[in-house]
Amino acid sequence: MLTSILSPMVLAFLLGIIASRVKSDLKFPDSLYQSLTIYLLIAIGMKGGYKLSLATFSEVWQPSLVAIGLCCTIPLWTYWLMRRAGKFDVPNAAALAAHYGSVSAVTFSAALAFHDTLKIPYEGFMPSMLAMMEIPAILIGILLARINAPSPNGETQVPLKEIARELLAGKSSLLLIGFLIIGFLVGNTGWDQVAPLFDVPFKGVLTLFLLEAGLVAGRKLSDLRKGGAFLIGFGILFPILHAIIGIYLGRLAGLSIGGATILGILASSASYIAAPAACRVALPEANPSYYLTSALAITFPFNIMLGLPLYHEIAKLIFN
Amino acid sequence: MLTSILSPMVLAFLLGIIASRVKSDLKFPDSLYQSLTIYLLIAIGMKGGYKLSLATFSEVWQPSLVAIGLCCTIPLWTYWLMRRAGKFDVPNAAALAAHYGSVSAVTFSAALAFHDTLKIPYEGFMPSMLAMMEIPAILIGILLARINAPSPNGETQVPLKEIARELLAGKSSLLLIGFLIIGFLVGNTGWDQVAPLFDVPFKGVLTLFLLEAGLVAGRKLSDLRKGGAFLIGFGILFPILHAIIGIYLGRLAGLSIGGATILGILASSASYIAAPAACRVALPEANPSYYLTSALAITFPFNIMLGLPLYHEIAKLIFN
Amino acid sequence: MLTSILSPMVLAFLLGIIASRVKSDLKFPDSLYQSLTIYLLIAIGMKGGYKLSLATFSEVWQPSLVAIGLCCTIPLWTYWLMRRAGKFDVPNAAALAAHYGSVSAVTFSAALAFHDTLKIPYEGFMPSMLAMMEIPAILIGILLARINAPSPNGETQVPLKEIARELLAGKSSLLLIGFLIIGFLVGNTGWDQVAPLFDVPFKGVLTLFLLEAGLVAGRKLSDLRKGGAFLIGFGILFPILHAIIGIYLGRLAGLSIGGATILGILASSASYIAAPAACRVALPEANPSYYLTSALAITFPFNIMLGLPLYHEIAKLIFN
Amino acid sequence: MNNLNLLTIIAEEVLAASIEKEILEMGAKGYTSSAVSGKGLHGLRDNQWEGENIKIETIVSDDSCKKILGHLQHKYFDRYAMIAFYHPVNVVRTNHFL
Amino acid sequence: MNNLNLLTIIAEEVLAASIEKEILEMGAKGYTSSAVSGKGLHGLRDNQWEGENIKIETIVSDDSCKKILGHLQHKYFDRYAMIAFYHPVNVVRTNHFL
Amino acid sequence: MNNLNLLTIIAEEVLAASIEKEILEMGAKGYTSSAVSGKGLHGLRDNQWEGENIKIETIVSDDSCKKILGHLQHKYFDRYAMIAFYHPVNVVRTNHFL
Ligand SMILES: Nc1ncnc2c1ncn2[C@@H]1O[C@H](COP(=O)(O)O)[C@@H](O)[C@H]1O
Ligand SMILES: Nc1ncnc2c1ncn2[C@@H]1O[C@H](COP(=O)(O)O)[C@@H](O)[C@H]1O
Ligand SMILES: Nc1ncnc2c1ncn2[C@@H]1O[C@H](COP(=O)(O)O)[C@@H](O)[C@H]1O
Ligand code: NA
Ligand code: NA
Ligand code: NA
Repeated sequence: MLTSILSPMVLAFLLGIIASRVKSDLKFPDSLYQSLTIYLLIAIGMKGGYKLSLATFSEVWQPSLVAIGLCCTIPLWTYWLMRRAGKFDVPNAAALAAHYGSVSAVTFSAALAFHDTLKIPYEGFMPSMLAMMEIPAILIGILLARINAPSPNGETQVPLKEIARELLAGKSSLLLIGFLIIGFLVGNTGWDQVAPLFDVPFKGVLTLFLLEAGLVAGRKLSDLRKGGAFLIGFGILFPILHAIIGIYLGRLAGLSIGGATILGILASSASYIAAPAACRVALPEANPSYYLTSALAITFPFNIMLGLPLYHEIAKLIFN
Repeated sequence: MLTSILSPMVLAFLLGIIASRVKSDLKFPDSLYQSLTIYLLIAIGMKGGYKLSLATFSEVWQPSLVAIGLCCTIPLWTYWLMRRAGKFDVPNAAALAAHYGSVSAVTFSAALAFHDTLKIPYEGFMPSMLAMMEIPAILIGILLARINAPSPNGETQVPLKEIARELLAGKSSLLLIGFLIIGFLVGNTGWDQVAPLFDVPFKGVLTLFLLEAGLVAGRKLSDLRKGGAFLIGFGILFPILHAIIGIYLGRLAGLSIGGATILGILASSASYIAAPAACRVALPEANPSYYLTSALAITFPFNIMLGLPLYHEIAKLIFN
Repeated sequence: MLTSILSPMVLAFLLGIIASRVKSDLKFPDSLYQSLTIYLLIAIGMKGGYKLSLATFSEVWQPSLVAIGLCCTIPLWTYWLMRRAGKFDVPNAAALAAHYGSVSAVTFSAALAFHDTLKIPYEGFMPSMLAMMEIPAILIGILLARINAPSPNGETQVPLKEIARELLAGKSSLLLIGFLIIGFLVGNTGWDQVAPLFDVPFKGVLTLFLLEAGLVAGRKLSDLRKGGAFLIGFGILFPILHAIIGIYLGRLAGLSIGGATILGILASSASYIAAPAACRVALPEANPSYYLTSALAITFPFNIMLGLPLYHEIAKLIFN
Repeated sequence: MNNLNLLTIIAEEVLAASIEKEILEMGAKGYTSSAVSGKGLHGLRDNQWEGENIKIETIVSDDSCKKILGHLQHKYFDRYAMIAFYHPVNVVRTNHFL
Repeated sequence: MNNLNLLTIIAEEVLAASIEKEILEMGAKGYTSSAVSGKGLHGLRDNQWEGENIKIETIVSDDSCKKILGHLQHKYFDRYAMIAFYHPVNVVRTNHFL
Repeated sequence: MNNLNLLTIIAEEVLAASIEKEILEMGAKGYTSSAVSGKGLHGLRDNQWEGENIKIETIVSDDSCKKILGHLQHKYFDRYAMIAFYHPVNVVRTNHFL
């Protein structure tokens, strides 16, 4: 267990947080951040597609249904709770619903690394779940806002179809889905050609990325006030709840304990690449400091540092 | 054969084209593109130099002569054809001559990957051919323009010697030639030190680069109109012609079927790093949308996707 | 011996110098330089920390004392000499003291590569010496300036404690020390996860970095005039002196011949990441063209190309 | 004499594509863009996670300038981190911009 | 009518953080920064080893402008590579900047 | 009083080195450069394959300004993607620029 908390990734994330608290001048150039993002999305997709090509349809279809089901329902109750308990206005509740219904590729990667470290096997096709779960929730979130509130100053809105197109063409889903397909098609020969770049050094790159993630999360910690106690509680308890549901349904869908835990982590993670960009355009009235703070400064750190081992323990209970 | 078309590189290139057609927001940061270019040039040069150090002069001199011969004559008939058949004015004909006489390092790399995939051996010193063939054609193209047309508004031109210096000192030839020499000098010990960065992940980096290449090629597809039917025909038929000549002469020069095919690909490829920059400065009257469109949006995609397998088949015929 | 001079790193550095002398347009994007710096600091720290975790305290404490001793005393006599012999004013003498008392991570890396090439073993925990030696000398240099000269126009100065904080939080020491600790904590499992990125390709990345270093050093060669004969002599003789002292004390501290040579190289190297930034802020009256020219254009190239083999020979004498 | 203004728009980078499209539709003959970071009423915008800014500069006639500013104010100003300002400039080849 | 100036400061990048802090203290409501390279009395500044420049632009009232310029001149001008210049600009939402 | 202009040149990046050299020869005491992308009569210039733009800003006297503009017009304007514009600015330490 300790090896999982003392992993280079978690420690690098901590170092990033510390660095930003001590006002270090350490800063990743923008283009390094963008390059690392591109790398991670390609690497995840490629490997997932390759593994998917080794799987049988019968293994995949049930987990897929569960994944879709999760990312379509999570936004609904999230929205409802935000409106009722959180007293958030329509756009902010909808934006939070979109973020928590969608998924985080980096949290996902950390989960894979976590399981590798503990030598716990999991279904290789899990990245396809990641790809499936990214967009639907964002669309549902935006839809919720449109149903529940007319456009602010009676203005022409971006049509939902256009938003869907932009999301699908958006770099994160385009790279994930695109390289899922590529990985699926290239077979062993192709995989062996790119594995030295996209597989072998993956955990090292993830360490680098989490250092950068820590730098930003650390800075946003100061914004927690803005979020308030409710958001903090929500940002921790909801992911746990979603993880439990995800693990449980994952088991029903026939996933191994590893795969189910990873599905749970997908459910519990919040998006911070696709969702923020989409919400900024489609829900400009939503205040980023709510959804960014809870996704980046609360849920993400919690999942990376405490969530993973916790969900693993929960999975053990559920599987026995 | 299929494995060569379903290679990660080709598919990544296709994905790039698709991404730009669906107006994806995927964009490589400029500095990533520049870094990948630097990496590819160093990696190609270094490995080529190392392999060259293992070759004997007698193996190398004949192919070298052929390479030089090719890149000095191709511009001549290209220019002639462009003026006559293409009805292009002097600067544009000269610019196209420069581009098609010179070579593309990425097409070359894709050709190596193609042969590795099919486990077809080739002479390891081929990168030195690439290095030799880059600059002469560009100088000849510029020279053709100067001979056939006086400077536009009787203006002082950049002296040809200065252009030659700039080309040799230009990043692409400086890195290629410089690391050819370095690779030649360092021997096994040195090669083993850098191979983990410059050899092992090479195909993965190439995949990344071709994704970016696809993004740009895809956008330029819309410019095909500007080029017109003639340019499209030229951009496909001429490379095939050059490939055939290259393969045939390669065989005469004693190259293996793999080496000869690669020499053919060098002949058929068009430059888009050294040549455009040089032409912009030395032939400002030439319209980039002609030479960039044909080199980037026609010849390059054709060679990567269909040219490689085609030339391989042609080589089989020529060698039997 | 030749293999050490004909190493890819040294030759890449030479190529960089040549490139800048022939006015090549080769330029590394800023963010590539920054990314390479981040990589090198993490890689050095991580590996050093991991090796440190395998070492016993009894091996480490004596070399550590010597390292601290060196970086605290070198600035003193450097300052004294600069004032007396060099006729430099207080701020410039102090800045030079800070630079030569501190250390260069890249020279250090080149030294490790040098020993690896010659298969000479050295203590794996040497990077912790690098980390210890970076900051004290800079503080002492600044302190010397404050003691010996009142603030220019009776202005409020940045308090020394603030400067110390900024240095510790500065990216170079934060990454070095931070990843020393991380490497120390993660153990084998963790190290194996990141070694494919931070260890295996290290020498290749170093080659890339030295190419860039050569580009800059080459340009600054033209500034040598400004420095004058004294600075050139100082920039070569002083490092040799410091290397001899370092090697000798290293032997007394029980280091192997490899470790002692590396300690000597640390003593002889001059900082050009932490020190210049700190001096610019704390000693604005000091003229960068003095300390940058001597550190970048004299000492650094000398150490990389001639210093390493020379110090190795000296070490052989001292150890017999 | 020529009456051209340099209109500068600094806005959240997510808006870059649409603003660039719209200013061309409103009479601008071109624009120049660059990535910038900054601070304002909407707080610090200096990293890719929270989003940075785009600086769009366009040389336009008085009319187009007014038109564009009106449009920006109506469509973006009260919902996005954004400022815009302009001042007269002298150009060579006025027709290039009209 | 509004009396706002666009004040542009180009200085060694090491000074970015302190200058940005100080101009806000002296009345600026925001700023926009970008990395630039350049040449001047202190020579060529175009690489990370020797340091490049930061360009800080801020829209400020006449008073703040004078105040900031005075401060920069006193604290930095004779010791760092640095220039500063300003000119009046027209803005929308003047209050945004006051 | 001082008569200084901020002259801004936006041109294909391949021209950066020569333009920077030439404006210094024509009396400019310095310049500031940054990479930009943009769109104009020569189409979209926003990627490294087709080339992007360089933005060169220089503070110069009226005379130098005219001289530089004349030179640019003669040597580059009708053959390259390029624009140039200027406007008066107030500086501290006028002598720095003359
Ligand atoms: N007073 C100002 N001067 C210069 N730039 C500003 C100013 N105020 C805001 N900005 C820029 O405009 C962006 C959005 O401004 P705001 O909507 O006030 O957050 C900021 O991130 C800055 O880049
Ligand atoms: N005349 C000028 N025009 C535009 N920018 C300048 C000028 N002089 C100096 N600069 C910029 O200001 C920085 C510092 O100037 P200096 O203190 O003269 O070295 C330079 O690196 C340039 O970026
Ligand atoms: N009206 C304009 N406003 C601002 N920048 C422009 C304008 N027109 C052109 N530019 C810039 O100048 C470059 C060259 O212009 P052009 O020669 O018209 O293609 C473009 O790529 C833009 O960056
Ligand atoms: Na989720
Ligand atoms: Na060719
Ligand atoms: Na030292």
